[in-house]
Amino acid sequence: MSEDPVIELRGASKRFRSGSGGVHTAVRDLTMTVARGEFVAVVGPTGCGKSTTLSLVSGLEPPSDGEALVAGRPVDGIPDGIGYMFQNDAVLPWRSVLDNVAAGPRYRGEAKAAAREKARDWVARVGLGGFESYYPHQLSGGMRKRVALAQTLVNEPSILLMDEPFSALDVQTRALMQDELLRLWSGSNAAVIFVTHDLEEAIALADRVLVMTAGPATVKASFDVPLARPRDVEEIRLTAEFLEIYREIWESLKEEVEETRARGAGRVA
Amino acid sequence: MSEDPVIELRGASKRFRSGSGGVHTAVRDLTMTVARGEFVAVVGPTGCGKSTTLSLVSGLEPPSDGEALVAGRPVDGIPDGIGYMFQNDAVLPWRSVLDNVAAGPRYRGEAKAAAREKARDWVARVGLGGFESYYPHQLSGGMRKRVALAQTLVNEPSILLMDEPFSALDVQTRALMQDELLRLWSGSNAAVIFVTHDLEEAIALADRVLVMTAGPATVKASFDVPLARPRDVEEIRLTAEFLEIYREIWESLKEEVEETRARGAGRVA
Amino acid sequence: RDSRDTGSGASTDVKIMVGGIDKVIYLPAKLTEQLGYFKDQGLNVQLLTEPAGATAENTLISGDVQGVVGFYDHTIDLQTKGKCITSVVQFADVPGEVEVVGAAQADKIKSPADFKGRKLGFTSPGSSTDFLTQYLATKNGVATTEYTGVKAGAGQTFVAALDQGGIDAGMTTDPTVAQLVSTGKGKVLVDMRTVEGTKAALGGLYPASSLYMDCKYVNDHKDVVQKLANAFVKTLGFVNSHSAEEIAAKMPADFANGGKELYAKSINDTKPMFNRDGKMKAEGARNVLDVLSQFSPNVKGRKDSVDLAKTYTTEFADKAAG
Amino acid sequence: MRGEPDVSPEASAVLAAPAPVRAPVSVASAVRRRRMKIWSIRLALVVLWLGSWEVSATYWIDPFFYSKPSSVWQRLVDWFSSGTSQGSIWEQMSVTLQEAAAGFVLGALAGVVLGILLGRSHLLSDICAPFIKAANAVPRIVLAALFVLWFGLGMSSKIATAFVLVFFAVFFNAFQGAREVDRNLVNNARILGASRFQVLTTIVVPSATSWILASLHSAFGFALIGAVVGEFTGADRGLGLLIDRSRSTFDSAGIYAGMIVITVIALLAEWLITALEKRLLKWRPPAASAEAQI
Amino acid sequence: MRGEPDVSPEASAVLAAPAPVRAPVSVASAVRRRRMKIWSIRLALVVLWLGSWEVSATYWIDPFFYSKPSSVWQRLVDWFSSGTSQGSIWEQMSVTLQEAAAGFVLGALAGVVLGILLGRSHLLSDICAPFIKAANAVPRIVLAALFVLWFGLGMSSKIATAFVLVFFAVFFNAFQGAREVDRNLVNNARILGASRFQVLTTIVVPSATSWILASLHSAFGFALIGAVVGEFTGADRGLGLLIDRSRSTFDSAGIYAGMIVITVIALLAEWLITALEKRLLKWRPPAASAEAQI
Ligand SMILES: Nc1ncnc2c1ncn2[C@@H]1O[C@H](COP(=O)(O)OP(=O)(O)OP(=O)(O)O)[C@@H](O)[C@H]1O
Ligand SMILES: Nc1ncnc2c1ncn2[C@@H]1O[C@H](COP(=O)(O)OP(=O)(O)OP(=O)(O)O)[C@@H](O)[C@H]1O
Ligand SMILES: [Mg+2]
Ligand SMILES: [Mg+2]
Repeated sequence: MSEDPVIELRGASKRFRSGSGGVHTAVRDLTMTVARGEFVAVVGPTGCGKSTTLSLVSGLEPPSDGEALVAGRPVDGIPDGIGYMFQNDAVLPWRSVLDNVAAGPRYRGEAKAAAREKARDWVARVGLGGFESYYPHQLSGGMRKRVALAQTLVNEPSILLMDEPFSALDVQTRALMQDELLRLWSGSNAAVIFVTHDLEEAIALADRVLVMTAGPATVKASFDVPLARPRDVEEIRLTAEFLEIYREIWESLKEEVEETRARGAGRVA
Repeated sequence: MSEDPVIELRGASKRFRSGSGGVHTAVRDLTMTVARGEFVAVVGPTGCGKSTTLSLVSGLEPPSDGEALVAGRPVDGIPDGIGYMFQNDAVLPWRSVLDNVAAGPRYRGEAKAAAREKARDWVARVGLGGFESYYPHQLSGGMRKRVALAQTLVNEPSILLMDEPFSALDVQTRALMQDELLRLWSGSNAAVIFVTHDLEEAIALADRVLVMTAGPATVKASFDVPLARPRDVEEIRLTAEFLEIYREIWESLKEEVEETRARGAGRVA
Repeated sequence: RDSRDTGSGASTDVKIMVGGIDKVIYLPAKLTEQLGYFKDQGLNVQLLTEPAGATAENTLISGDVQGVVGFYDHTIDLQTKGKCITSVVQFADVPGEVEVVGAAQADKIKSPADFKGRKLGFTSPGSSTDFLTQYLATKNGVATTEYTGVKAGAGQTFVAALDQGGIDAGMTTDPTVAQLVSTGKGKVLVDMRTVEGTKAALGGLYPASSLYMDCKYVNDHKDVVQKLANAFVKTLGFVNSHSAEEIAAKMPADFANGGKELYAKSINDTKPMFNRDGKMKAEGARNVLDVLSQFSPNVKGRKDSVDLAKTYTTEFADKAAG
Repeated sequence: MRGEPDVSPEASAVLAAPAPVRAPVSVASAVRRRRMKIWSIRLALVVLWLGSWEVSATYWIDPFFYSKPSSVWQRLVDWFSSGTSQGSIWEQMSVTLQEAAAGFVLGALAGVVLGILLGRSHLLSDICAPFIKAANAVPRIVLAALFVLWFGLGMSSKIATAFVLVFFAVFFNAFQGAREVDRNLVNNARILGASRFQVLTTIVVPSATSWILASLHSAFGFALIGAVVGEFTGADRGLGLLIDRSRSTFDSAGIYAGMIVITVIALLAEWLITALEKRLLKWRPPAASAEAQI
Repeated sequence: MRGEPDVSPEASAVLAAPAPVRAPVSVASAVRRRRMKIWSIRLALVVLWLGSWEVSATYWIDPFFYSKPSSVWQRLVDWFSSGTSQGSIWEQMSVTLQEAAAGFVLGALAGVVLGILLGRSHLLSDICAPFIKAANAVPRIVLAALFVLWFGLGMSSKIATAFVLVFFAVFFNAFQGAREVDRNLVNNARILGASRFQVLTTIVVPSATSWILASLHSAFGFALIGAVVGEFTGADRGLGLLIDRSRSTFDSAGIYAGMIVITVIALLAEWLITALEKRLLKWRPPAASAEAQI
């Protein structure tokens, strides 16, 4: 695992116009780096600014202040080799499952047949073999998520941003996808930022877990996960080491979540 | 807890036209009942037909075969007193958070001021106090889910259908919402069908957990959860009773999930 | 439909539709207003305009207007459709139309006998210009199927059509004729603005420009019609006793927007067509019927059933002159 | 079980066994019954309308203005059996149809291309918007007259008139359609590696398709109107001229007959466009749940 | 911390302290710069166009047909300083504007109401669709002539012509807009207790708003055209008559001047509609990320 930062945010902030016309700061003074081949999980209270952070890295939104760098260069436009699985549905409703997954390779200039062959392989890997000709509206929520996953992974990105990719899946399918993700990643030297609400998932997958503060988001703490790889996601959860890290991160996260809850529920009697 | 079935499905099936023009059976010969005041959790492999089942009960889709009854009468149109929180986003993009939550009472003829007052209370209960004037596109994924939750609960439904309502929330917010849901429900005598992928959540909340088969869905097994109420969701998970039930259900569910996985991944080498 | 009644509220209120208020052949309409002769008669006349002849008659029949300034031959046409329309003041005994040939074709088309295989323009199919063209052609031995009739409209589109070869020759009125001749784009082939010219071309008179009204209205409002006739006959007198420049000066300025000299020239060229007394010549009316009965689909074969006496009256013009 | 789960074994059984096939069959027959019903209502409406027209034209209103169905029918029979005074009716129809079709194709293409380009480029649209809106406000009959000056009396001036009418109808929809594209989809495509041009062709165009198709529904009608207006301004053949002739000869039956011929052509074109729409939008969830469910 | 989280303490600080306020200010100035740029490009285009017109009309093309900007300007000055032969230019404008506005309002209302009703009712739309499409194919100038018969020569026949033009433009969009409504939203509203009518007013209408607004952009132009066409068919006042007069007196400067006056009116109306659009669609994510971000 080399140590040159592929992804770097330097004092990045992001402000939006708020509902009532004021200013809403979603991310404030955020500094973080992700090295080549590093798998970083991000956890934080809901609504704190995790998705916004990813959008800064992906180049879809420019930071209001500070800098976002990818591969050492300031982000303007979409950096090369990036893959981003959005939190909400973004599959093309007018394309079948197969053509949705084949979209990336086609965009990158591959021939139709080759792209479809690749896509067919990935559709099967996410467990949708047989559904190739379905349109998104004919799929269940979890199935659509998996189409998006295949769509992202088929491009073999060197930087992978994932926003709660597995939240709509049942436990076992989720485990299967996690294994698939780790398998792909381990051979690829890709940098991964993985947003999740499932702390176990974060620890099981990542080299490092970042805890975000209550919104506006900034990095509160960073925890290394010194578990050996390759990991068996199912097994690892029962080890003492795992539970130790879990408790540690949970303590840190809990404060922020409580802070958020205190604010949001401020009105409840 | 009385025993007259409020919700009843009798040999219900649902077929769709499939992607390639064939027939896709989402639900087959499904029989289940939910009594007044009963809280039923439904678990099953992703894509098996859980959401479809809820749509049959809600009257949004008629069964292809068999019958759906609510309060003893066959469902045609939306039954009275029903609340349904969809799996995917369905908040009105052109209304602020407050007006989204006030929609239900307004539809049911309440005065604007009263509806808003109620809505304001519920917005705070789901932890969104202060975001009343935001439009949905200005919210995070988890926040939108909570708007939908408030929108459903503010109507105080006597039949409550929830499709993975808490999947986008962090653990603590989720626990908070679960408590809130139980508090509301316990005073209401409402019948609840709660779809989730989180078996712990299912057991912690429900009187009964239904395990669905791999698609086409039908009820594989029903497990009573004899844990005492009121329950503290956080505490209960550590009891031996809980773990026992968990294991039992997990065994049953696992087979179905594996069956699904075997089918979907049929193509992977 | 209530708008219909408002016009005839007071019996001195008269609406007149002009089939092209800026056409020189219909000049007496606007000129009378400009000279104030309607007011002198105690009439409150509102002039409306409309480019296509048929719509004008339709509004007359439907009662939206009380009079139309247009071609006399429509009264015959309409009689075959069971409508009684009568010309009360006849401005001219000749059509005022001119067959103009494009400069490029001027040496090849020397008379209507050369129409064979040509594209001939008229204002509108089924209009008087169409019938007159057919008459000219057949009279000179060219069957109507041997040339192509083209709708070329009037004004600029006509000029452009002739200029660009869309038509080889065409029938139109002033100021289009003056425009074409003065710019050298066209040459007059058949001039029906004078009695001599018309007789030479058609073998008789062809009364056209006139004020006609619904028979029933004429009967019910003889006083109003008389006043109208008085005004128009007076205007005809003015036209006949003044120079083109003097007449042009009386017209609204923007009628001469295309050029002052041009406008004066058009009036000068067309002026001879107007008669002095506003009376229909019986011979002219018969001639019109003759032409129509050959070419108008409505009149064809019904010549004998047409009662010419109902299509015009000199009663009012007689009184006005006297 | 390769490629099987889409049609589960049970479903295949349903399709194979005779008895349960009843479901799809009964759907088909329900669809047929519905179609029957719709057609009979339509027919009833037409009959009612024609009947009341005939009766009132016979007893109350003046057929000089309003004609009546029987005379209109007579005129149509005349035209189709013995031709019109301008020659065969088929020729008139083909002339007008050619003009309209050419104007339609060119106008729709230009409208779609410009609409989408301007819809996606804020600078371009900010600059051009007022000009296009201004151009849209220019009365088409004035334009028709100008086109005769510019393009002569031939077909091209009619095509130009049809073009202008179609262009604006399509342009505004294509423009808005291109603006309404879901940002998520565009972002996703960009992340997946789509170039600006690919985003345009694979995301924007399909998203705007329903907008564009909506405008095409009325556009062919506009194209026909353009051709007719052009013919009114100056022509030697065509349906517009036929109507104009009827007008000048006080032949109201001819006017209505001409309008009916045009309408029938428009309906045929419409039917083609609807077929195209069905093909292009087959990815959609069917609107009526009756269709989705078997 | 009641009602605070929306503007977090930091953000309020940003707004209060003078230095960091720089950000919003520079956005405002960027917006101003952009607007300047756009206006100057527009101006340059207009100047270029008028210039080349003037030059070519002076040296190459025939100003008899094409007029030239200086004469058009002269004509406009004439009209506004000394009036027209039909009376003051303001009166002509007000007549045409009244006709257009009345036709616009009525046509838009009818189009929206019918479009949405038919868009939501499959039976109704199946029955009526062919009739509406047929009606849409009827040439408007023929209709204008018929309207004179039906409604007389007054304003009402012009309003009717404007109405017809506006109605169809709006109808087809409202119809499609009503069909495109997200089923999820409708389902959710029904579950929340909305009656059919409430679904219509709270879900369908807002969803279709962008469709309807898109059609309104071109509709006022159509209304003006309708009024002008109506005036062509028979009138004693109005801008259409002014143009018609210019046409038959070979005053091409007058034709263009009339067109310019109409265009300016249309642009003013357009500006009003855009303002309305901004108000109605303020819930949208801003299209340019430049606006969203501060
Ligand atoms: N376009 C926007 N305009 C205004 N506010 C916004 C906008 N986008 C996001 N926000 C605000 O920024 C904050 C962070 O949003 P973000 O989507 O990054 O949260 P998140 O951490 O991903 O939450 P979740 O776990 O629920 O997905 C939220 O409070 C949200 O209201
Ligand atoms: N409109 C439709 N047309 C065709 N197939 C459909 C349609 N809706 C659902 N299906 C199919 O029905 C099956 C069940 O879908 P459903 O949404 O009920 O699953 P689910 O159990 O809710 O899954 P998840 O946990 O992923 O949400 C899926 O295989 C899906 O492809
Ligand atoms: Mg998020
Ligand atoms: Mg589901």
